[in-house]
Amino acid sequence: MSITYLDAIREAQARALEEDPNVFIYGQDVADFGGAFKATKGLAERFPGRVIDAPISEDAIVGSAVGAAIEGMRPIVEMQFADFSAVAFNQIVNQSATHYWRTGVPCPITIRLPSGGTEGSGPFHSQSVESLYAHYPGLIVMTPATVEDAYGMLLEAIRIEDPVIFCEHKLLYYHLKADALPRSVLPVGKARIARVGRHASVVACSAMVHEALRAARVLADEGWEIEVVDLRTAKPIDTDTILASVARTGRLLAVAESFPWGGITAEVVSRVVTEGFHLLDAPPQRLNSKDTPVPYHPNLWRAHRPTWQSIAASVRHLLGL
Amino acid sequence: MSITYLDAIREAQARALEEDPNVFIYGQDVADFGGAFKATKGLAERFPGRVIDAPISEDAIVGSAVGAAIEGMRPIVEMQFADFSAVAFNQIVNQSATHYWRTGVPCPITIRLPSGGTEGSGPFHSQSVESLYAHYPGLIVMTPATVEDAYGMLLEAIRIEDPVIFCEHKLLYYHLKADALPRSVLPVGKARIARVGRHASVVACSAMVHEALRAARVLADEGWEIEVVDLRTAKPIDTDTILASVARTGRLLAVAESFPWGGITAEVVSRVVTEGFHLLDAPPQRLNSKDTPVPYHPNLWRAHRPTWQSIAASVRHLLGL
Amino acid sequence: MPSLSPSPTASRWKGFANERERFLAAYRWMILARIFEEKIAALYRAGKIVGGVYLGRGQEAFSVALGMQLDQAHGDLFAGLIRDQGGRMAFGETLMDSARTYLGSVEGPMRGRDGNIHRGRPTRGMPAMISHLGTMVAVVNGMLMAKRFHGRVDVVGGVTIGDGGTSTGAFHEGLNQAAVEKLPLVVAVADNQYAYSTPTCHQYACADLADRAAGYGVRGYSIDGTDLTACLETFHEAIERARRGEGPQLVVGKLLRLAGHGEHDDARYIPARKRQEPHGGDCVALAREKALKSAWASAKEIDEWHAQTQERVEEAVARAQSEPEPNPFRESWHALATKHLAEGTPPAQ
Amino acid sequence: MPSLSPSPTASRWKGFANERERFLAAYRWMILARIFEEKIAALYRAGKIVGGVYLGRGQEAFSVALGMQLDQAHGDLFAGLIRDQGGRMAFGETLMDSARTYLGSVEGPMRGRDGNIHRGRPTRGMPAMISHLGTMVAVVNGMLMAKRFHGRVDVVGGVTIGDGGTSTGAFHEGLNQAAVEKLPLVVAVADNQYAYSTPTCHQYACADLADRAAGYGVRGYSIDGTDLTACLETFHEAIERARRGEGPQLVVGKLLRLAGHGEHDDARYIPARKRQEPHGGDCVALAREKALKSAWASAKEIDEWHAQTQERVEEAVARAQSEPEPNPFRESWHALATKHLAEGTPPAQ
Ligand SMILES: Cc1ncc(C[n+]2csc(CCOP(=O)(O)OP(=O)(O)O)c2C)c(N)n1
Ligand SMILES: Cc1ncc(C[n+]2csc(CCOP(=O)(O)OP(=O)(O)O)c2C)c(N)n1
Ligand SMILES: [Mg+2]
Ligand SMILES: [Mg+2]
Repeated sequence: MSITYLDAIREAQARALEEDPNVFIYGQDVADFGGAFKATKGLAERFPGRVIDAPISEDAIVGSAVGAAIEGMRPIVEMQFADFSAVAFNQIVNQSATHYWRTGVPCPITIRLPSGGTEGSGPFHSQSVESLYAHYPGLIVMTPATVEDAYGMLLEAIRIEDPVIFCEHKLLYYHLKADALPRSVLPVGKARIARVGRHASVVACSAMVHEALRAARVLADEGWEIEVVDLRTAKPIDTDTILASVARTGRLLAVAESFPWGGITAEVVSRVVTEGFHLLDAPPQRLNSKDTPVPYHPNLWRAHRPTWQSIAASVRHLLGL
Repeated sequence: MSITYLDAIREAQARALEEDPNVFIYGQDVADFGGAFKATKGLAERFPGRVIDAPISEDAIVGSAVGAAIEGMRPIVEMQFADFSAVAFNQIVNQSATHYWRTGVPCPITIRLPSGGTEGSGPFHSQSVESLYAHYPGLIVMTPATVEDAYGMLLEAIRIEDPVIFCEHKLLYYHLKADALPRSVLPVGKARIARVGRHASVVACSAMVHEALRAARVLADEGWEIEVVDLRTAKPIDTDTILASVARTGRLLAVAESFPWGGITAEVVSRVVTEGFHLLDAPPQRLNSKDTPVPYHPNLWRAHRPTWQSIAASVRHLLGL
Repeated sequence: MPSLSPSPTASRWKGFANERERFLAAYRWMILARIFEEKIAALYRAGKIVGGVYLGRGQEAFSVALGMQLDQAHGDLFAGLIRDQGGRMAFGETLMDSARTYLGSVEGPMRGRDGNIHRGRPTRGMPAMISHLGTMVAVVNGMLMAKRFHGRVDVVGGVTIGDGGTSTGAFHEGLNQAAVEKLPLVVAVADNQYAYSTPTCHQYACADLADRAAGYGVRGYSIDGTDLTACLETFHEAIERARRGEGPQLVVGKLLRLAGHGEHDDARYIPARKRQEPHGGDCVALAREKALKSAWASAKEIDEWHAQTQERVEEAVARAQSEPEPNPFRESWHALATKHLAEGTPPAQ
Repeated sequence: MPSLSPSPTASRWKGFANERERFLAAYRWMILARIFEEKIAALYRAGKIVGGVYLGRGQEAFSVALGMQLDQAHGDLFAGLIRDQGGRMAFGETLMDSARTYLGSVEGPMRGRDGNIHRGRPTRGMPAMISHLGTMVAVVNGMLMAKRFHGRVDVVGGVTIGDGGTSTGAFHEGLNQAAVEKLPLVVAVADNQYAYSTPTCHQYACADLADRAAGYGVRGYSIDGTDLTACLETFHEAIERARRGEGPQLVVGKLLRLAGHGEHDDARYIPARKRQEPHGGDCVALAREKALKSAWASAKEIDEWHAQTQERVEEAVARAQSEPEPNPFRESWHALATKHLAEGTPPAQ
């Protein structure tokens, strides 16, 4: 059997629907159609009445998910693209994220965001918004990079008592495959050493983990052992695991697909230097997408985002090569 | 004559209206009423038809400002509170910020955001959102800390060909005073040395500059000379001026009122360590508000935000005291 | 509000023997709301209130008529906004919950974290509003969807909004969502002629906001919001229709805000003549007149209710004032229910 | 579209001598849109298109009737969405602008930065849509407000939306804003029975989206969107009323999307019988029938138009395909017009 990242997301939802009668799915075209990316295919039939098509009203979709959660449900909201969460921004950061803190009543909703850039998708179907939501208190932000994590973390997301922003990368949907669903995964909040090394640490998440791994393989041919840390969650960030890695390597490159100002790379670099300054043998480096909207044409898009080539170049710089 | 920060904002708008017939003001209660904070008081009378009351439709307000800008106008949008920009988020980051890049047609709008915490205002009338908007390509984010800058930078904001997020701090509105309006101010994009020192650099913006200055005065009594850098713009960040300051002091504390994950402090610290690692004599430090919504009760609010006391404590830590 | 005695209780129409009983029950909630808010306004002027003060003066009939006829014990919901002191209390909010949030007691439902008008008890059918107008409609929709998932289709959710709030995208999305899902929702639009200083001509261009009902496929009502009897009858019908499965109901009440937007605002932009125009009256005074004219209560009885209510309010305020304020050192400063995932705590092992 | 000859030109009603002329002009724009989109769809299947492809098949009459009767040279505006190939061209977009964006030429109006359906020329009355539905209404409002500031009250803005897009908060805020400001806006709602796979019963609960007009205080029209004559007459009236200062006009066209949501979608969720039901027909075929029946054009003439159009389309596509793609090394990678303030460049001195 071969299971894709997308299959894993579907299976996690199926299992959650099966295990907990309070779970339901709400979003545009998620019912009979099975969702724009087919992440809910077959679920409406298997779980009648529990997979519901929504009008094009992202604000109301999230608002009603909050209401349902207050009353004990565990809604899974699917946005058609992460970019469209911008019109639900207020309900996410001001309604869902503040609810538990303000009232003491938890708000267990999961918002699934098909994220990240793909060829020819352009400025409004390509965004990586994890940094946006991680900035706000009261949200957990997951950025799974593997089939196993897509499955295990989504199950956890649904079980968690807090709103979870679940950033699934569209580029991984079909191509990333595993042999089987995992029995268990690392606890939420723990980062993963995706590749062991000793010359430099590259910290990344989501699709960038695979670019980093590829860069590490290329550099391995040149004799450099690069450690790759998969953050898994953008919030909380597992600072301890990152620090431990930097303690081993003395060098840090933080990579993310989101825009350069602020965001994950700034947060990771800042934590490492404030808490582990003495561990560093060289100035830490950052690599992000460029400071423009995500371009539509593949020629531009490939130059806009970090790739294994630009990561390898940054690591070489970090190594003083 | 004594001019408050709020007067300066009003006068800048008056002058812009006078100088350029394409300038107009649009927002809730801005016309006859003069705005929730009286920042547009008297302008509707002085400039008939050019100060317009809007319905409670922040999304449409910003969307229409973009449209007007495309056709050559220079709209100033007033949000009643920065927090309400959350419902205009999409039009700000996806419509206004991408317009020039996508089409080559500039989008000169200014969005005035009464920002920051005050006693008893709570989670939805207190937010500092500069980090949010600075993350997105295509926006300029201003955070004036002085009466002079409130005036000079707002005038510049209106003249600039790009969308400007103008974060005015409510706590400064009435209490911050100057003798006269400035004849000129530093160019946009340049930071300001608000106080010269040699033992440590505190980088801050908006109301936090004043907390930092007060902390510096207290520390001066103890014999420490603290340099305070007023960022003035959150985007672009004047990295050169910050680096020059750190080169003098060897120590950096970045302070901001916004939430701790990501944001200005992470960006400032990251830039300094990636570009000026060798300048640092100690691990750089960050100080933000706590990772919860902004509390309503003054007892909690005062503990939530950075203050001169907590800044002084952080600087002492930075100095190894 | 168990401590107020003799006291009307939140109840559906069937709980009242006759029109007189229902009317007087509502009238007494209105008196309570009015007296409580006057006390709060006085405390505000004296600098004793934490945060702003926004009054429902002039809107008590409209607000109470909805809140009182919903049945909290049955599972109904009431989502009030800033001018719903009356409706909140009539629905079942305790006087102490109200007093505590205004006075900054840590015992209040928001524990000092959020403020007076944002208060709520979400698990008791009273969601806690956020400031962003229009957003609570969808929240109530979701609560009703949850009830339906749990087999409860006979509960009704009441949600309130002002004329200004109807201009928000959130309001539109919420009302349309409710209509599509055919939820038992009653939307009460208090068209009080102003949104802060903005008159309705800058807010909408239709003849009556109830004209929006047809566009959503919901039933619309337009009434004089200062007439308690009309309010009671209309909300009664709307609630019963919603409960019977007829879907959302949109009730527009015409009235006038008899105060500033908040107590910091002298509302000089509202011309004095507005009070003489239709819907410009004081619903509490009008209810009193009607009670007297119908011989449902004597002036003496009414005076006694006032006096008793005043006393209860003073008591509640005094008690709230004596309670501790929030202590920053006792705060957890974690925004997550999942404590071990809050930043600053060690990650789970 | 100067290179297409003989060719109808974008013009107001007055520019046409009689009904026949107007009808045939529109019909020929419809043919152009249909043939162009068929070519693009074929190229998509061959893997030659950058990005997705979304067709306006079945909506040409409704779209063209609006676009053609607006007057670009006069200063009118047309804000089309993904199914407005017809309206865009009839308003004044060049065939090369269309072809270039689909084929990734750097010469296109978006220079490879943004894609086919998002294309626009904002300074020529054609704003460039963002994906987020509903948001362009307010943008056009602002353009019309600017024109009014500049003394131009006789220009009209046309904006299109689908049934699904009406559920967005942005659409509501925009339409309400236009009504309050009494702007010369014509809103064309193409109710094509689906939003992606979602039928209208999950989108709205009113009988007809034109029922929303009264709630905004604007004039509403509900027409058969497959009937070119009805579309031409209705939009003509709506545009003239808007131009005369009567405020926003809401025109709802009932029709059926005769394609998948995009070309990646086989639309098997649309039952075949829909095409036999009212409004399920192909407006291009219906226009042809009417032209023949009215003896306004012969089958031979129409065949010639098709052949000529096909040739022009092939030419345009071939030319666009021969043009250079965007080059990342030539990109400025700055999102600001104020170059010296873009991050990465030295600050101003
Ligand atoms: C989205 C949003 N924008 C702005 C505000 C600021 N604000 C608070 S109350 C108010 C006026 C509300 O008017 P209306 O809805 O008519 O209610 P009323 O105050 O008259 O009861 C405004 C503009 C807000 N709360 N939410
Ligand atoms: C706010 C928003 N949410 C979701 C989408 C994704 N999306 C693109 S087109 C579409 C369906 C639109 O349906 P409708 O408005 O009826 O137009 P049609 O495609 O039928 O012409 C959806 C959901 C979007 N573009 N914008
Ligand atoms: Mg009002
Ligand atoms: Mg449609």
